Amino acid sequence: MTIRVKFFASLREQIINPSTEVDGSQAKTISDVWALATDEPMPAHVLCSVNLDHKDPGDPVADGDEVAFFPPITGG
Amino acid sequence: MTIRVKFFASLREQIINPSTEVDGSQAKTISDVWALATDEPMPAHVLCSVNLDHKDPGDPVADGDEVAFFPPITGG
Amino acid sequence: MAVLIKSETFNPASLQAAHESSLNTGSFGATATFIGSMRNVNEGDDVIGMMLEHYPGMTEKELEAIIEDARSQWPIDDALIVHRVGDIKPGEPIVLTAVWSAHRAAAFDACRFLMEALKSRAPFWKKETLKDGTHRWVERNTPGY
Amino acid sequence: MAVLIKSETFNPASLQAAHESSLNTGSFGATATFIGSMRNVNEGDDVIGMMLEHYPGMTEKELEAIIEDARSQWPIDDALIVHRVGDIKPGEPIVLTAVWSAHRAAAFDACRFLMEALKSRAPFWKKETLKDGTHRWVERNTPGY
Repeated sequence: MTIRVKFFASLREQIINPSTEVDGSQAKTISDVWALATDEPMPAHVLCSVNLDHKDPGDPVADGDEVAFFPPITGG
Repeated sequence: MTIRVKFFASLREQIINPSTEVDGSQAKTISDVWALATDEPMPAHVLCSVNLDHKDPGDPVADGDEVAFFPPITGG
Repeated sequence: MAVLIKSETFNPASLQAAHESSLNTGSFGATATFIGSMRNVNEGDDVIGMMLEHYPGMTEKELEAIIEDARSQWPIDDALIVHRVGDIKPGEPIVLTAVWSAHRAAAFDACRFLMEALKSRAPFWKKETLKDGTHRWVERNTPGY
Repeated sequence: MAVLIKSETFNPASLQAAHESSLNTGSFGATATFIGSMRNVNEGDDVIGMMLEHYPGMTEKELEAIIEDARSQWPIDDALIVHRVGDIKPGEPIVLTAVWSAHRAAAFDACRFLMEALKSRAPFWKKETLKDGTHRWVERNTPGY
């Protein structure tokens, strides 16, 4: 099984060649997913979600999850 | 010269045969106008205006003014 | 800035759009609007009609003063107040307040201020007709905050 | 209760009227509405276009959760959120929030809550195109209160 990884908005443009999938057995937290998917440190103020719910970087992940990283929200 | 007197809404229906004009030389305040125009005591919570501006019962009046009495406002 | 007193039913969206057509598209980012309409129930009783009395002359003067008060407190681009008078039926609009501004905080604040100020200062009075044919003057407003 | 994501420009008044047509006339007395539209100036620069990116799936989920949060806090009859995505031009609407309620306090409070919650929770991002052809991501919201 794998964890799907998505990046949005400015983060999608900034992160160079991120993985869109990581090995679920190697990731315990959202931060682990970031480290597996990119070669860069996680910037301050990055927001994250697991399976479409807002989460914190230290929150756990599981095989099959969809994890997303994005900058502060600016809609409305 | 005279002071014109108007009553609105429930007050217009309650006051029996009010005068629509009073002698301006006999009225110094809005309360005086009420006393000259009706035979009834002024109810609590009555609002009043002089020349379309909100005023208090103790405020002065002058010949030629238009004085109005009305219940609490319920528009909107 | 405009104040309209309507003796016939009105379409809030149409009046809002007509007013907005005089503004520069792209100059404002926020439009806050409130519509008060006649409910068919009040204080637990079925209401079948309403008569809105007002004090012509003072009404317009107070509404214009309320808009000026809003302009002095918030950076607003424009404002519109429309108020119905005369005999109205359940579901019909009673009042429209609309505010255009660069940003949303001023639009929300000023739109709500217009409503609250109108309900305490503008000389309008409501008389309801109940289902059994009796009439009664509305004696108080519901709280605004 | 409804959430709509629009990839083409929309008419806020038409969508509001269409939604309202499903409600019982006379059952509500207060309708509070907010429209956010694209300004042609931001942070002192002329802006000629904007791209609104979102996170499909999460967007709808968050907007529906925001409406449920409003329903749990205020006695509202109905609520509508419409949000634009894709390429938009100055003057076009970005967002509509509308709340119908018996009384005005709940309508105002809930309408503003929808906007503030949306701006902090719903995954939308704006990228501006400036007059000189350069692009930039909007990095912060204006204050809501």
